[in-house]
Amino acid sequence: MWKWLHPYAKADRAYQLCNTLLPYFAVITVVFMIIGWVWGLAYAPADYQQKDSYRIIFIHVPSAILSMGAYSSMAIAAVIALVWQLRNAELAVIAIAPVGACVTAIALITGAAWGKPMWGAWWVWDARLTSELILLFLYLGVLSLYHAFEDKKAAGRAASILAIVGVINLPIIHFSVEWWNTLHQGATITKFDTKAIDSSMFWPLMVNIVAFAGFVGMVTLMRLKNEILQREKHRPWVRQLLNRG
Amino acid sequence: MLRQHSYWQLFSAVCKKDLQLAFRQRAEIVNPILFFLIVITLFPLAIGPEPGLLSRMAPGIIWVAALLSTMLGLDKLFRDDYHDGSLEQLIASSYPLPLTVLGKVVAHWIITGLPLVLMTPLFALLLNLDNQALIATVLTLLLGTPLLSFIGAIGAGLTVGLQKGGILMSLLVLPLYIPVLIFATSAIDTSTMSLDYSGQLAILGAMLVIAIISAPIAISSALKVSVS
Amino acid sequence: MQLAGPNGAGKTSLLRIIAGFSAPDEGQVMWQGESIAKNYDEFARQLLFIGHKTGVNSQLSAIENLRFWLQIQGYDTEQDLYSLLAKIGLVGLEDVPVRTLSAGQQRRVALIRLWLNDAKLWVLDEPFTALDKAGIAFLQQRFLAHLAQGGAILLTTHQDLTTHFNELQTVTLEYRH
Amino acid sequence: MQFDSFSDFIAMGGYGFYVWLSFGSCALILLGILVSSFNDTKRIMASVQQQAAREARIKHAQQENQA
Repeated sequence: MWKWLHPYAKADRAYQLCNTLLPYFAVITVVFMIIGWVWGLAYAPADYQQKDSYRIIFIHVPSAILSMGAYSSMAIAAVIALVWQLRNAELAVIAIAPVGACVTAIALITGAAWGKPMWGAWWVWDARLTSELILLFLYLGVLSLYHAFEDKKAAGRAASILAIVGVINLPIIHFSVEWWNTLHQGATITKFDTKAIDSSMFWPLMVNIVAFAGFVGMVTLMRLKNEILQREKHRPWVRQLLNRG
Repeated sequence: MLRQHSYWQLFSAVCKKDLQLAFRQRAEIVNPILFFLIVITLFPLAIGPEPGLLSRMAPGIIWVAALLSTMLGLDKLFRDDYHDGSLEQLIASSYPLPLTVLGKVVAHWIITGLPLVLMTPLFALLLNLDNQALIATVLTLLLGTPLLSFIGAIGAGLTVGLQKGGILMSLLVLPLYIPVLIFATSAIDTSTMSLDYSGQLAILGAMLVIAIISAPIAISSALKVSVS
Repeated sequence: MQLAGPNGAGKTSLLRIIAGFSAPDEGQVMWQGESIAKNYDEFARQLLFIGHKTGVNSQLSAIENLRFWLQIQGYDTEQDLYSLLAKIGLVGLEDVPVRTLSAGQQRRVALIRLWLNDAKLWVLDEPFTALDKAGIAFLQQRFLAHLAQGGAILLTTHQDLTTHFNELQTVTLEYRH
Repeated sequence: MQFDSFSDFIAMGGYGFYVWLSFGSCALILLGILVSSFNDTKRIMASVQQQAAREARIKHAQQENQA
C-alpha cells in the first residue's frame, strides 16, 4: 500500500517531518543533558564503596542502553525497508548506524575508564564490555559495507540485510558471551548493579538516559535529513528548499 | 519442451557443479587444509611446545584455525558465478533461489569443512589431545563447520559484487562467528574434564537448524542486491 | 523490438530492470498485466535472459555448461546436445573447457540456449557481439522462427535489423547529463 | 552540592582523572558527530547549489547558441 504513495511527496514529507521533530529533540537533549551532567557530577551523593568513580555510570549506563537501543531501531528500520521496500527506512538505517557506533564507543571508553580504578586494568574481559565490543564490530560492519558499495541504492539494501542478520545474532552473541563469562569467572566486582540503586542516584541516571536518547534521536534526524537531501538532490523540491532557505 | 520441476534435481545439479569445479582444480580443496595445518604448526612455535599447555590451548587453536581456513574458500563461493553471469541465470531460473543457495553452501562445506573434520585426528596428535577431547573436537567441528559455511555465505553474498570484498567479508562475518567459537571450544574444554558436554552440542545443533532454515533466505536476498 | 542508443544511454540497465535484476527507481515492469515483482518465478519461467556476462563457466565444457543450465531451468537434460552443437559450428569442441574457445565460440555456447527453451520473452543484450557473418545470419533465422511462434524478442544491438525483420520496433534511448 | 570547593570537584575524591576522562571523551565524541552532521548538511546544500548553477550555465549557453 505504501508503495503506491507518490515517491517524491514521500521523501518531501519525511523531510518535513524530520524538520518538525528536530527542535523538540534538540530541546530535550540540551535540557536533560545539562541537568543530568550537573546532577550526576556535582549533586548526586558518592557511592559508599566506589566513591566518586561511580559517577562514570551516569554516562556509561545510558550509552550502553542506547547502543543496544539504536541497533534495535536500526534493525526495525531495516525490516521495514526490505519488507515494504520503503526507501526512507533504508536511509534511516544509514542515519542511525554512525550514531549508534559513537554511542557504543562511548560505552567502551567509559567502561574502560571505570574499570581501571575498580579492577586495576583498563580492559577486563567482562561480559558487558565484550558484548559492547562485538556490537561495535557489527556497527562498523554495517557502515563499511554501506560505504563499500558505489551504487547507494544497493548499498542501503545490503546494509539493511546485514543489520537484520546482526540483530538475529545479537541475542545469541549476548547470551553466549554472558555464559562464557560465568564459565571463566575471574574475581571481579559484579558490574553496575542498577537494580539495587538508591533513588538519589536513580533519578539522575534516568535523566541522563533520556538525554542520551534525545541526542541519538536528534542526530539521527539530522543525518536522515542529510541522506534524504543527498538522494533527492536532483528533485525540484530540494531546489525550492534551497531558494527558500 | 516439457519442464519438470524437481527440487532435488536443482539442488544436486548446483552442488555437483561446484564439487566438479573444485575437484578439477584440486588446490581449492588442498589449500585450506594446508593453511589450517600451518596455522596449527605456528602455535606451538609461538607459545612453546610444553604438552600440558598445548592440550589446554588446543580447542582454541583448532577452532580459530578452522574459522580462518573457512574464510579462505568463502571468498570464491559466489565470485566466479558472479563474474561469468551464472548468478543471473540462477536468479532467472524458475526455481526458488534459496534452494540453489543451499546447494552451493552444502558444496562449500563438503569442500572446506568436511576435510577438516576428517583430518582432526592428525591435528589432535600435533596438539597432544587425548581421546575424549578428540571425539569432542570431531563432534563440534561436524556441527560447527556447516554453521560457519552458512553464516559466512551471507557475508560472501553481500560482498561478491565489490572490488575488494575479501577483507570486508571477514570483517562482517567474524563477529557473527563468536557464538560458534564460544560453544564449540567450551564443549571441548568440558570434555577434557570428563564432564557431560551434550548441552553445548545441543546449542550448536539448534543454531545449525536455525541457520539451515534462515540463512539461505538471507543469502539469496544478499545475492539479489549484489547482482542488481 | 530493438533498443538503440549511444553508449551510456542505459540500454543494459533497462534490460536488467526488465529482466527483474534491478529495481526501477520509479514505476514497475508489467508482464501479462501483472507486476513482475509480484510473481517473479512465474515471469522467470517465460523469460530467457542472456546478458553481457553470458553465464557460461569457463572451466566447464560446452556440454557441461548446457546440461547445468537445462537442469537449473527444469528442462529435460537427455536431449541430443551434440547435434545441436554441431549445427551451430562447435563440432569437436563439445567437451573441452570453454575457456580454450575463442570469444565468438564462447558466445555460441551461450546462444545455444535459444534452441533449448520454450520461453516467450527473450531479453538479449548485444547477442551479435563477436559473432561472424554466418553466425549472425544463423541467429537471425532463429529469431524469425521464434517470432513466427508468437514469441517476443527484446534486444540491444548496433546492427541494422530492418532488412530482415518487418515487424521491428526500435526504441532509442538518449544520453542525458 | 557534594563538594566543598572547586578543587574538590575537580579531584573527584582522587578519581578525577578517570571521571573527567570519561566525561571529556564522551563530550568530544558527541560533539564530533554533531559537528560532522552539520558539515554534511552544508556540503550537500553547496553541491545542490553548484548543480543548479551548472544547469543555469548550460541553459544560458544554449540560449546564446540559438540567438
